[in-house]
Amino acid sequence: MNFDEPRVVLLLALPLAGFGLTALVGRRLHQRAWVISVSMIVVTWVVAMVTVYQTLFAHAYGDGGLHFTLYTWVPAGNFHIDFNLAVDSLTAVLLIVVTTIGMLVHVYSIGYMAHDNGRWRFFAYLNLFMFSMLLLVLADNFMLLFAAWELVGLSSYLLIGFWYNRKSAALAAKKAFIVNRVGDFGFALGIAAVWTTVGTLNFTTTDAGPGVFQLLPAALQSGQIAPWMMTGIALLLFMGAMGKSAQFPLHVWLPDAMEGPTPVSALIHAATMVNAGVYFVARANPIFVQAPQAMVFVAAIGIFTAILAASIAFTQKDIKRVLAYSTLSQLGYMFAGLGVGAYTAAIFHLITHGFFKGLLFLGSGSVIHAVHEEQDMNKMGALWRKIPITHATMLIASIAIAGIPPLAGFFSKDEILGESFKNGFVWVWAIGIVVAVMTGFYMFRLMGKTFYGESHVDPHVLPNVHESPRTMTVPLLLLAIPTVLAGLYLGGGIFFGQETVLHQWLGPIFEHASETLGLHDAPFELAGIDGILLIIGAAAGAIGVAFSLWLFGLLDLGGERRNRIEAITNRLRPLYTASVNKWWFDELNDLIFVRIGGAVARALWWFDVRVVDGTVNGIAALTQSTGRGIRQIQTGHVQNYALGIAAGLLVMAVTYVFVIAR
Amino acid sequence: MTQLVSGLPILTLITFTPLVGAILIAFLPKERLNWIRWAALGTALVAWVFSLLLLTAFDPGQSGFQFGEVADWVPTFGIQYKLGVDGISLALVVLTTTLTWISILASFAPIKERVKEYMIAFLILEVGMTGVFLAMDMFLFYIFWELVLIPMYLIIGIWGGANRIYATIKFVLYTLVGSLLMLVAILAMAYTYQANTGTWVGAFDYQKLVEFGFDPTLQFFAFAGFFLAFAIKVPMFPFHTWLPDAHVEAPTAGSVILAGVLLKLGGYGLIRFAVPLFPQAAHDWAPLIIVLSLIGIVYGAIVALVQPDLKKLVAYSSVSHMGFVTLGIFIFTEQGLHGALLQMIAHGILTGGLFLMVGVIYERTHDRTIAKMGGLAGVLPVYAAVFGFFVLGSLGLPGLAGFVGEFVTIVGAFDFYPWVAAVAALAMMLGAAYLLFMYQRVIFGDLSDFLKGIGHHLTDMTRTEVVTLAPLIVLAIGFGVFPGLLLQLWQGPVNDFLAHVVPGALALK
Amino acid sequence: MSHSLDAYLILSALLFGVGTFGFLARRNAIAMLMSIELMLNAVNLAAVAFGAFTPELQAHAALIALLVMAVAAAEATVGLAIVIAIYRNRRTPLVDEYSSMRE
Amino acid sequence: MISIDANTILALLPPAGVALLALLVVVVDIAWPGRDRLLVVVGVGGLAILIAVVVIVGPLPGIGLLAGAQEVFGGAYVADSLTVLLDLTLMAIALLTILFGPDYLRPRGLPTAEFAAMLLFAITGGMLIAGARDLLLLFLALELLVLPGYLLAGYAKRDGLSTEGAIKYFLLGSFSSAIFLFGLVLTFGYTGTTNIREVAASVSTLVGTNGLTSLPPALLMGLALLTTGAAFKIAAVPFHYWTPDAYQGSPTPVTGYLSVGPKVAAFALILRLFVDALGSVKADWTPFIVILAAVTMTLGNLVALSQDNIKRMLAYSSIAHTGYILVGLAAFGAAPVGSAAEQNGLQAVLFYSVAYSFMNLGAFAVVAALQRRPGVTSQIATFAGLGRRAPLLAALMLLFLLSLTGIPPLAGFWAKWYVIQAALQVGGWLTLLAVLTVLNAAAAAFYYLRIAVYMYMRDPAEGAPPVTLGGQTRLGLALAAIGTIAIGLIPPVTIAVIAMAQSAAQALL
Amino acid sequence: MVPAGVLLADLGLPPFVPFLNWAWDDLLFLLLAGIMLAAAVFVVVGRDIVRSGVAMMLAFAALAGIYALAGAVIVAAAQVLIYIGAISILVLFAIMLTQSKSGPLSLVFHRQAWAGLLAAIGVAVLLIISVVNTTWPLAVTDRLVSVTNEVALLLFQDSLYIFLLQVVALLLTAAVVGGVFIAKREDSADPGEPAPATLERVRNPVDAAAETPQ
Repeated sequence: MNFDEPRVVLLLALPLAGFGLTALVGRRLHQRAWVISVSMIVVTWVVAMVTVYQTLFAHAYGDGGLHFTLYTWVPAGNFHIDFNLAVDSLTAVLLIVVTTIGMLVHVYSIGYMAHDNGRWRFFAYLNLFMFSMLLLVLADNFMLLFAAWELVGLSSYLLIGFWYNRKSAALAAKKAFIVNRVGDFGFALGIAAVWTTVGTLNFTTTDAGPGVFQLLPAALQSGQIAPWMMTGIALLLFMGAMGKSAQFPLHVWLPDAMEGPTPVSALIHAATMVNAGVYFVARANPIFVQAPQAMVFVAAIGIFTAILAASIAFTQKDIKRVLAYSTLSQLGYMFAGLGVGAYTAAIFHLITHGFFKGLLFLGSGSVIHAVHEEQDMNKMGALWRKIPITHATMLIASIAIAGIPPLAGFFSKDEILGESFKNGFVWVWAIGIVVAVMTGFYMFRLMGKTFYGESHVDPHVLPNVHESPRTMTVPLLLLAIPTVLAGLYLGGGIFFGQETVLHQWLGPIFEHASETLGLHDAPFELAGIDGILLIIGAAAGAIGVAFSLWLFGLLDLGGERRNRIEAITNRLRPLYTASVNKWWFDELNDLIFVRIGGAVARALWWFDVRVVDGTVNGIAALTQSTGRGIRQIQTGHVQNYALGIAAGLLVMAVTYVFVIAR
Repeated sequence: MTQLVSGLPILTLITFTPLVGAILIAFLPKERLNWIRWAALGTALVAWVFSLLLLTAFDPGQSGFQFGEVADWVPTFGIQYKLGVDGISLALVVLTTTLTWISILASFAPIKERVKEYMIAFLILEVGMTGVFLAMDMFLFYIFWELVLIPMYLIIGIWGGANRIYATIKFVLYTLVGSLLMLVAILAMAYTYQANTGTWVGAFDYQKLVEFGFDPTLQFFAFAGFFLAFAIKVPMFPFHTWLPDAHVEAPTAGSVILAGVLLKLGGYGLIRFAVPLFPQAAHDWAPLIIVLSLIGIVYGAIVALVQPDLKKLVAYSSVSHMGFVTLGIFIFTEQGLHGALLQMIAHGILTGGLFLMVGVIYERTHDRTIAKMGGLAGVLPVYAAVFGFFVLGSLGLPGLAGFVGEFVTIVGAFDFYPWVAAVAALAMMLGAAYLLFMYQRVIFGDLSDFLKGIGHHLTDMTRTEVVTLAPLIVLAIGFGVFPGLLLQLWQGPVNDFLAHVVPGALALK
Repeated sequence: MSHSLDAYLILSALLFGVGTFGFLARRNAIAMLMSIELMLNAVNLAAVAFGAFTPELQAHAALIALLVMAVAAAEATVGLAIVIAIYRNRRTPLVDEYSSMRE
Repeated sequence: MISIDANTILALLPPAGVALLALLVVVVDIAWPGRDRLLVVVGVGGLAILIAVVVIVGPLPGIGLLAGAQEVFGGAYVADSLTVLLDLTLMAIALLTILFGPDYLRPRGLPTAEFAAMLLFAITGGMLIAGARDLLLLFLALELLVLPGYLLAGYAKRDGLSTEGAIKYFLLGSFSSAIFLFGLVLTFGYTGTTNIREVAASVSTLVGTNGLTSLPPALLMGLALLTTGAAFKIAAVPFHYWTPDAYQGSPTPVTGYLSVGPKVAAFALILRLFVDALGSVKADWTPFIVILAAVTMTLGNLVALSQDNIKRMLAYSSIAHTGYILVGLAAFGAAPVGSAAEQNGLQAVLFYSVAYSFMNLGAFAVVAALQRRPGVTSQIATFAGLGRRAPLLAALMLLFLLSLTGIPPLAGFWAKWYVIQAALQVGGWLTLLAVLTVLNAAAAAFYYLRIAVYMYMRDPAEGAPPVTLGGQTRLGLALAAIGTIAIGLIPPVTIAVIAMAQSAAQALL
Repeated sequence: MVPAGVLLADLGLPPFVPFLNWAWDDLLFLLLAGIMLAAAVFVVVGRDIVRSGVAMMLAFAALAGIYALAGAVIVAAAQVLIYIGAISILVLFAIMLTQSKSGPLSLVFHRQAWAGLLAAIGVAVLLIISVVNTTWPLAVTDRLVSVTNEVALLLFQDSLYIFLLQVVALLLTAAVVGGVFIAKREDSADPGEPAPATLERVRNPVDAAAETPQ
């Protein structure tokens, strides 16, 4: 008996069941509201790992992967959309990230949410998210992916607004959803364009029928569609990715999304959901490679977001916001990678970033927990002794993100930068290096302000600061493992002159793209150009870290540190102001959408009431007043009436005698 | 089952069961409120069961009409009592019978005055609505069409809010203007038929008229008459202004039926009558209608953004949503029509649900001002969840009914002309904006002072309220996950429709 | 002149005009009633005139005139009864003061 | 010598019967003074018997004893199917009025005897008009119709308004009679006959193919004078001035009668005059009828919108209905000679008259019933809360109002349907007239529904007394309601009325 | 019967009026027409309504003369009997009963009298134009002699006129029955709407609620 398909379905069914059950009975479980949900996810993880094994290691489904259809979802005549799922190596890689971090976050949440009365809701939402996210990576057609895309948006909305009585949370949730919808606007149109062009939305050609990834390039080749159309489709689709992955200018929702509980930030807004855009662009690589301008655009947006977000991360005082901007920046890297054709590298960074950023967020949650829900880094400091496990794991993650070898970030980031350089995108590489410096700087600014230097913790709170419970620290520790090792395992092959593990896995997926782009698969030259680039990259990170440590360093320097910071701040005042104000994007949005948009809406309402409805009522009023006017002729005087009759007679008689008869 | 049903005049049974119930209720003593209520609910349930029987016996996906019933009425003019059902009307009939019993159930608590008259009006309303969907004779159709008007007039006017009289008169007059012009068109059509064939036989018979093929001039004006009637009912911009007033003043159940079924009458009319009868004129008028639909979609959504009143907001959202219906119809693509139909059903379910939700809170606070609300999630968790469900459904969340209709329409529109799809898709953003804006202000945040003042009356949803909403939730999910249930039902009629139009004849690409 | 049909008809038209003027101009109900009588007489005159100049119509015309007189008598009866009744209410015969109902 | 055969008796039976009934009422009152109920029994019973006799004897297609049209007195009077239809209508009007009148009169100390006698005399006049094919008879019958009408208008002789209405009605009526008479004499002088068929023959030989152009000025002047006189009787604008005042002032049952009886009879006159006598020059009078129709319905409706007195409002409404009926006549006029449309226009006039009689009389019966208690004014405000105070009465009023509005499937709808289709069948300008008709109908809905608003949507005045209905009134209301519903909804009745209208129209052509 | 012209001739008068070259009957016609029109004008413009009534009788009398001149002797007789003998008397009684007196012009004429004059002139002129411009096909050039017995025969032998006579009888019956009722004074207090109250109500419509008897 073949368990492959049921197993995949189980991946969806378990979290969905967890959601349903928790939503229905979770409230009655009180403290143990997590039981169903966490156990479901643990089982899901196991199932996922089996699937991953089958796919990546046992190679059970071949290069094409496993494709199957559950039922016909939308049989609207020609618009025939199946509910079909697929597992290939790209999916499997994502499964690892999603289920592993998902499971750890679930476990972590047991402790983190222990004192919140809404925890049943929280776990229900988390399971809903897991379902949606898994559907997203398993979906085998555009529309189903779009559905999952929206559903993860929903979970995100629900979880950001989890503490609904906080106005800021509610607003942030709304903002996240609406900004995502802006991206989805383009995404939906892109999908519509795809269907209009090729008449199907299935990703690849399978036994069930042809797929977009084969048909669309063929259409271009045969001249059925013009190149600009291909670019248009790619850009529309990319718009969705921009929204979901918070790329400039749709990045504004992600920092606000930190209003959600920290595990949510870790899972959704760092490790998984925000990567959906990256995943999608990678998945749709056959479309993008046919649209070179779109590729450049993707790279430009990515790298610009990277530097923009990094610049803002410099000055944020909220620990989670720093991480959020960092996430933006890292996502920018990934898109830069996708744009330059370094698909594997981008996915590599997705994986490593998922682990270390998840770890950072969970760690920050632990910190926040320790200092009694304080998120302002100016009210922290010198905590490393008080919460050692948290500190240790976060330090590892910070080193990783800074790109210091041999931790995970180093491999993935440098692969992106190296590929950019080698594929001819030197400007991407140059900016990337600058961002690498900045990354090192702001990450260690965070570490410094939080764990080192002088303590600014509220004196009342200080005595009670303690390490988090084991449900929280264990996930931290578990996440630290891949943070250290994933890079080596997946990308360490470069040191041995071999094809890396990840390249082996994803090769079949991106092979065709590389060929189309004309990228020769040159062997890695540790002693040549690659090595130089590697060193530059690592050095950039190290410079940033060093400078940061000098400013926010390990030692207690008292006033001296403040002087250093102020000196630099003053010298860079305009940049500093811009950074603190996040380049005024919120203000700009407020102006455009709240003020101008509101004014337009109110004007239209006025138009509706006064002009449209006014016309309707005006006609009625005119009728009425005409009637009132006419009734005046009924004077009550018989003589007047008779005169009226006589006049009528005269008109008629004159007409008959003089007009008609003549 | 099919055997059982085919022996019965099932369509007549569905249509006139409520009338029988109404007559029975007329003989109940008016003090016996519960007898009256249960009798009304029972009647509506019987009609519902009949409609479900029909559903089971129906052969889906077929072209043409099934279960036809025909009898001469006024042979002098070829007027017949002729009923028939196809996939489109079947779906709408079931929607009608479902929403009717839900509405009646939802009226148990709020309607305390003149219950007898209310229930009678409601059941007669159901007769009219069902009849419109089943009538196969233009004359009969018109009669049912107008029959809908009066009960609704009374329901808004008697059991409505403070400004109910203004609203109800506006509703009736506005609708009447349109429908009377449609009457002129119907008669002109019948005459042309009679003049050309020399016989009155079939002059009002829908099927014969469809095959007849009218000359372009008549088509042009007759279409205008039909279109105006339907556009007002849908309602399309700029004929929509009666809707916010009517919704705001109508009692909850009235709003549910208004949004859930009455607006569908317009869409149904366009699909069933306006286009197949006058295909040439439909093509001539289509560009204008498409533009108006697009304006309606965007305009309704933008105006909804700044509405202070919950019902008004939902009303304007209806203008936006129904814009998809008219858009979907007049782009003359298969996807467009599928989407329009699906959107009609989905809008009926979801907006009906939204109005019920507004009704629930109105029942407790006697207010609907968004600014006075806030923080309901804390005190009414079930309410918040169910409300959230309908809000999400309404903004087109995948997995719920609203999504597929909207999406398929956009795909169809893109096939027709990409910019049209782009404008229509703006509603995805705007819809999310106004609905979530409203949801955030009503449900999230701290409990508002106004609501604190309500005190212990602010209770969570009662069992009855949950029961009324549960079917809608089930349907919303059901049609979201398995839209094929509906799409396959009306594939045949959709093909028939497309046979009348020239797909792509309008395409400007 | 008295042998010309037109003369009679013109006389009839003039009488009709006088009656019309009286009806349109007078305020007193009875004066208006009298004006109507003048108009009816004008009709009779026209009828008689036609009779006088058309052999086949002579007897018919006379009968028309007689019947019109009877009608006039009936009208006068009814009219005066109504005048008396309203006079009892209003204490005035001026018709334009009966304008409680207007517009 | 005079020879009276059975057919003459049969032909004259209906008007003679009613005249005898009138005399009988006078005699009975003299013999047994003050026996109101007996008078009603005599009047109603007699009318019922006569109606039955007419139905059996009349030249109804299929069931009549008389074969075809029966001419008597050298063609001065004809008993054809038009006569029968109008006789039946007029007798029904009389019957209903006698049923609901006394309940109103009795509390005001007004005798039933004179009321019934006057009514029957007037109806006799109307019935004679219906069969008159002689101008002289037409005039005398007309006087017999209106003279009792003046007296009835002033029936509440101690009421200043009643006498005021009566004198206005009388003065203007006499004025118009004189005008009419002059026209009659001019026609007589020119054609040398008063027989309508002979006049028609004379006119048609004169006109040849040139229409009115070839008519001598005297005949044209006569036509203008006749038209004025006739237009006055049907209360067409601008000859309508008497209507509001006379209707408002008259005792309510009289108003009810005035709004239908003289109108139906005057339309009979118009049919006899314009169709029978002047049919050959219809091309020339049609433009006037078109303009009269348009102006009449529009003015009637517009002014009715702002009336606060129910009787006055219904007066203006009756003016508007005159306009609608004239549309049928206009359709006859504008249709090509000998076409089906021509006949259809006449059918529309007749059908409308019949339907209108029932519904308008019904509405007045409700008003009269409401005003049974002296002191209840005619202000619309007296209807406030009638839906609660007297649900049945309110429901009936709603029924009549809806029928007047033209809501299907009531009689009034069919009536409007008929005139609109007649106009549409002709096409051209008449199409615009049809559109104007429906727009007017929509505007009229406003003031009809305003009554419904008062009845159902406003609370009754503090301490408003209960409404009690007399037994006779109940019967009258029931009959009017049955008529209104049956003509619209019961197919055999609808078909029968259509068939009667058809055969009556054929008799005219 | 003999024509009026012949009668005049028997008086031994010259065939034409001296100096004017008019036939005597023409003179008579003109005289009678002049008297009638003058009297009629006085009826409508006279300030004293009683005198108007008397003038009306004069006009009727002159008209009777014209009828006789036109050979309609029986109509002339009926004119004297019915109009002068019955209707005029009725009118005069009504004048007495309503105590109408003479008064200033403003009491006599309505404000719109000038417009009425224009309309009346218009009607008269139109009538004159139309009759003058018409060639009456049946008319002979000279007037005929009287035919009283033909009238009688027609009236009592032609079934149509018998029928019309019945209708007139009905008409008069109805007028009398109703007229008597309306004109009859009733002393008993009216339990219904008292007239003044009605008028008040119409002039100052107030909320009916306040009025509805409790």
